[in-house]
Amino acid sequence: MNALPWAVSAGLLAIGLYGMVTSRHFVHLIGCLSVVQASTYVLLLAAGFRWNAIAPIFYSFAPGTPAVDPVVQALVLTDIVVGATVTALLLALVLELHKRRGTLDPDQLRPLNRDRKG
Amino acid sequence: MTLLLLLAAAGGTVVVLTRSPRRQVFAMAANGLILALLFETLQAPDVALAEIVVGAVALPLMFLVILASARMDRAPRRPDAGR
Amino acid sequence: MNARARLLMFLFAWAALGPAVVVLILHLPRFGAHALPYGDLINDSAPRERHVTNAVSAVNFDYRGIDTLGEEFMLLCAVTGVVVLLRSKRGERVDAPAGRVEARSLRPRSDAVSGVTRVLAPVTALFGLTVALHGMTTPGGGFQGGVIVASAILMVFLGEGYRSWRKSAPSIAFDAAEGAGAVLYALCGFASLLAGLPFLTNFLPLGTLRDVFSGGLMLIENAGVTLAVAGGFTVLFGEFLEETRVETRDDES
Amino acid sequence: MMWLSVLPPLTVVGPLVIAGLLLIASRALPRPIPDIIALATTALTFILCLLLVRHTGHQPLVYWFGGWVPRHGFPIGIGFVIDPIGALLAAFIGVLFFATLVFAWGYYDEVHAHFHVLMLLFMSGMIGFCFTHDVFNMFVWFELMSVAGFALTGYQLRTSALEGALNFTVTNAVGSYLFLAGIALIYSRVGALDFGALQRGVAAQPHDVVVISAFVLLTTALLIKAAQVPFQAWLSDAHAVAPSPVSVIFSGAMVSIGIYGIAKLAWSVFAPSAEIRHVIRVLLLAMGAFSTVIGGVMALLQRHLKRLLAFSTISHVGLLLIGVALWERRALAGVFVYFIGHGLVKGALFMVTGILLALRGSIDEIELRGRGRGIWPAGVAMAAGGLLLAGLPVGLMSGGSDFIAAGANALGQGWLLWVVILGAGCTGAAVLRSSGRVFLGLGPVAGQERHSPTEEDKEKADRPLWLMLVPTTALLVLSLVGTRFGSDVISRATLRFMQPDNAMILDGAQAIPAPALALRAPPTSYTAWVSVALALAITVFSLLHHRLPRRASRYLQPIRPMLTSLRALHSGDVRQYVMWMAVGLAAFALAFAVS
Repeated sequence: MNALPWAVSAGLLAIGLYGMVTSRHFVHLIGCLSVVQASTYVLLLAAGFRWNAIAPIFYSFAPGTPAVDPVVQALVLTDIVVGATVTALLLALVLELHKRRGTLDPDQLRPLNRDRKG
Repeated sequence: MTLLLLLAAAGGTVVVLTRSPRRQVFAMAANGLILALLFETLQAPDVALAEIVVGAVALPLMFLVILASARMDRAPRRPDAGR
Repeated sequence: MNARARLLMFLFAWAALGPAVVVLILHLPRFGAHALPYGDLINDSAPRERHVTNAVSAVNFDYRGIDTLGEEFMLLCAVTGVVVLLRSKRGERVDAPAGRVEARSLRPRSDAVSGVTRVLAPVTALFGLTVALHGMTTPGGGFQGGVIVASAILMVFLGEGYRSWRKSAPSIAFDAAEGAGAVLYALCGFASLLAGLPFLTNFLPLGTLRDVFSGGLMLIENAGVTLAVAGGFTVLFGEFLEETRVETRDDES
Repeated sequence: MMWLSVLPPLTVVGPLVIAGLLLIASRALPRPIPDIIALATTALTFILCLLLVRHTGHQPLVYWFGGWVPRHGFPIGIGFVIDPIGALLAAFIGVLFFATLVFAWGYYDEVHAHFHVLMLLFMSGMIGFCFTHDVFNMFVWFELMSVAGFALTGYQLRTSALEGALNFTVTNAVGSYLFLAGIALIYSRVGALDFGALQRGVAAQPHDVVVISAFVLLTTALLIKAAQVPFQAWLSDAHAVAPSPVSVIFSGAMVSIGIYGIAKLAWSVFAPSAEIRHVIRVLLLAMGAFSTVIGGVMALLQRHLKRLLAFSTISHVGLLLIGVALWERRALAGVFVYFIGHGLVKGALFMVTGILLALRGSIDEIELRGRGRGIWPAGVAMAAGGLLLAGLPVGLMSGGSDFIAAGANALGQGWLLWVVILGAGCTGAAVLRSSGRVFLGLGPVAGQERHSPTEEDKEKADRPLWLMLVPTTALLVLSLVGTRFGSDVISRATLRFMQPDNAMILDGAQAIPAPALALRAPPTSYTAWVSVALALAITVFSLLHHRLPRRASRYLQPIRPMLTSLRALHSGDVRQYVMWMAVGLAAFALAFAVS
């Protein structure tokens, strides 16, 4: 348990990157990107966690009660916004790409980029 | 919490290994819910709420709309065919 | 480089990274048992000096308010980007939808669907506003509330159909709401400057602890974020949904 | 000085507000007004940044947002710490955006002011990045800059532009998540986000694995942005397809700002760790050297002019990385001088390609052969730019590279000079060859260069030539005359950059007085002439080799396979780029394991 959150975060990063490397569909690739991002959520929140502490909201508990770190939570909130914006942009790009090329398989898209003589 | 952490790892793996984009969306939504629960137990209710509204609802919805609009989850057309 | 070579190379890299990650994990502090000087400082200071009970909101809007400012404009940037990518190419003036698109949406919705959404949408919107409003005291805030409000607007779309949605909610209004929210946030900062204080200094009366209207300037910033996020996500949803219409039309013709 | 303290928020948030207002009013404003507003904003930003340069020479300007002054030396809010180097780079960014907006006048009239909104947001992100003193705030500006870049790349909606933008977005998004992971790691160890507090934390445990891993992740993210080997491949895809005015910003400032970020983090945060200093000196140096050479060679192989320039950017930014990695004062001063010089020259060159696109409707060197004769001033600009890239010993670029070379020599790393010569020679030759072919009609009809543009690369045509030539020329002239001012300010401020005055920033102590002496400019070394000669030789060879006996080109046969595999690295397949990121991370892991 002492190291499990760190391991989970590293595992999510690895599996997300693995998915991106082997992806055969751009929408799937964006999904894998969100897994990579989830690893940063877990890592950040784990870095601010503390056993036997309350959430950093002193509504029903008096101020001064031991609480977990509010800073990392604020950072994760920002992170979520960043992820949402980037994902939205990527989806828009992918949508347009699909309209033009009729496919989202990276292997079928590549011929355009291949060398052309002449 | 241990259980949720392991579930989160499994959820991420399922998202990656679900190769069909449409099914992956549902995996993503489920994963978003797991993550939200995990954040709640990590004493981060603010983040959990944000993860529910974004990770489990808004983003999967966008994915679905995209997939529906372009019908890109069907068999891909050959790039040269038909145009 | 084919798929197999790529995968092999990737696994090779992780063969080197794996031990490094293990070493790192062994050296990381014990989970949940290390010092958090910054967080403790904020947890101590937020209720005392800012009279808010939600320390996360205090960090977002006050201690590290400039981060959230940047984040709002990032959202604005992404939404503008999506609009450029999707809207400009459609070529039409968005507030005057093209005939065929309209024709498609003339198909009446079933009464049950629109009835349900008519009840659900206002409830959801209200819920979103509540979440946003209570951001200083309990979990929630402008961002979460804004997204919920945006999904309420989306429900109106689903229930009422394209045409009435467009009529009641022209996209230009959401663009403007988005921009206005972000600008409102930034203007809070300039208001502090005008008061002769550093940017984003909380100079308004702070209210009492546990009161909904505590937090002074943070309340206005929170309102700005709500507006920006609700507008921004509505534009995003709207632009993507617009795509489904154009495409179905193509397929039918 | 009351008014001075208004400047830090004003320079960063001011353009943001203008952008927001422009978006709100975009439909109401008739066409030239967004142009004028955006131009005025960038000009004003430039002036404000120059004021900051002037008034931070004595001591850095420290600004705590929200009035959250550190308590007992522990920062509680976010600070901007503006030193002359950050301010000068910000001023340079202002100039570059101003010139670009002049160049792009009337470029986009169909979409309501969205271009200007995005450009202003882009600029704010960069300037915030230069000023900030907080690692998460740095991430926010970094991300604002990235998102604006993503959106601008796909702006024209051509298929290749979409693919380029997709590759750019995916790679850089992974980069930003790595950055965040780095932040999380160092936070878990030190429990702070401010550079000063972090440096104290690092100094307390300089050998800690967590600190080192945080450094690796943060640096990798910035290396991805800076497009250094092996993270470089997205750059040529994105820069080649972005609209020309956007490419000006990308190559001129956005990529090199990643190097600035590395330097900032290295000296402000990680300097106390001996292991990290060692790996910077070895691994980053090697990456920089590889980038310099590979970028140069790849540039020679292109016939798509923008792609050619994109590769040359990789090469020159590689030199910047070398300068940082040498970990030496003169080299670092050279980095900042070269940063500005390169940005100005490369910006001008991308403008020339924009002129070709607008007036000749093509970006293909072969197709354009001889068609540039009618617009010879653009050709002169291009040739001048090529010579400057090759290291012609005038102006900021060569001034910077002289400093870097002097640093390398002082450390006994003389071999680096040959790397510099090779990189500068190849990129200069590539540009000179293209200008010879396009504007003079020299050379064989078809070269060995591939990657021809495949589709309607055309940009809005009805802009007058002079409108586009004025900013081009202005940038080139600035890069020639800026030497005195630039290197004087920079060489004095570099010492301060290397030794951030944390006692003043965090504890409010008396500032350490600024060093009085500027670094003496090193004498121009022979290398400048060698690289110019090399560039000319390659140019002549590639333009005339069809007239040489066949034997001459047979000597080149053995390197063909190498070139082919080099090309394969830039396949346009984003999955491969992600794979190389893992390899790059592994390289860091191995480097630390060995040391």
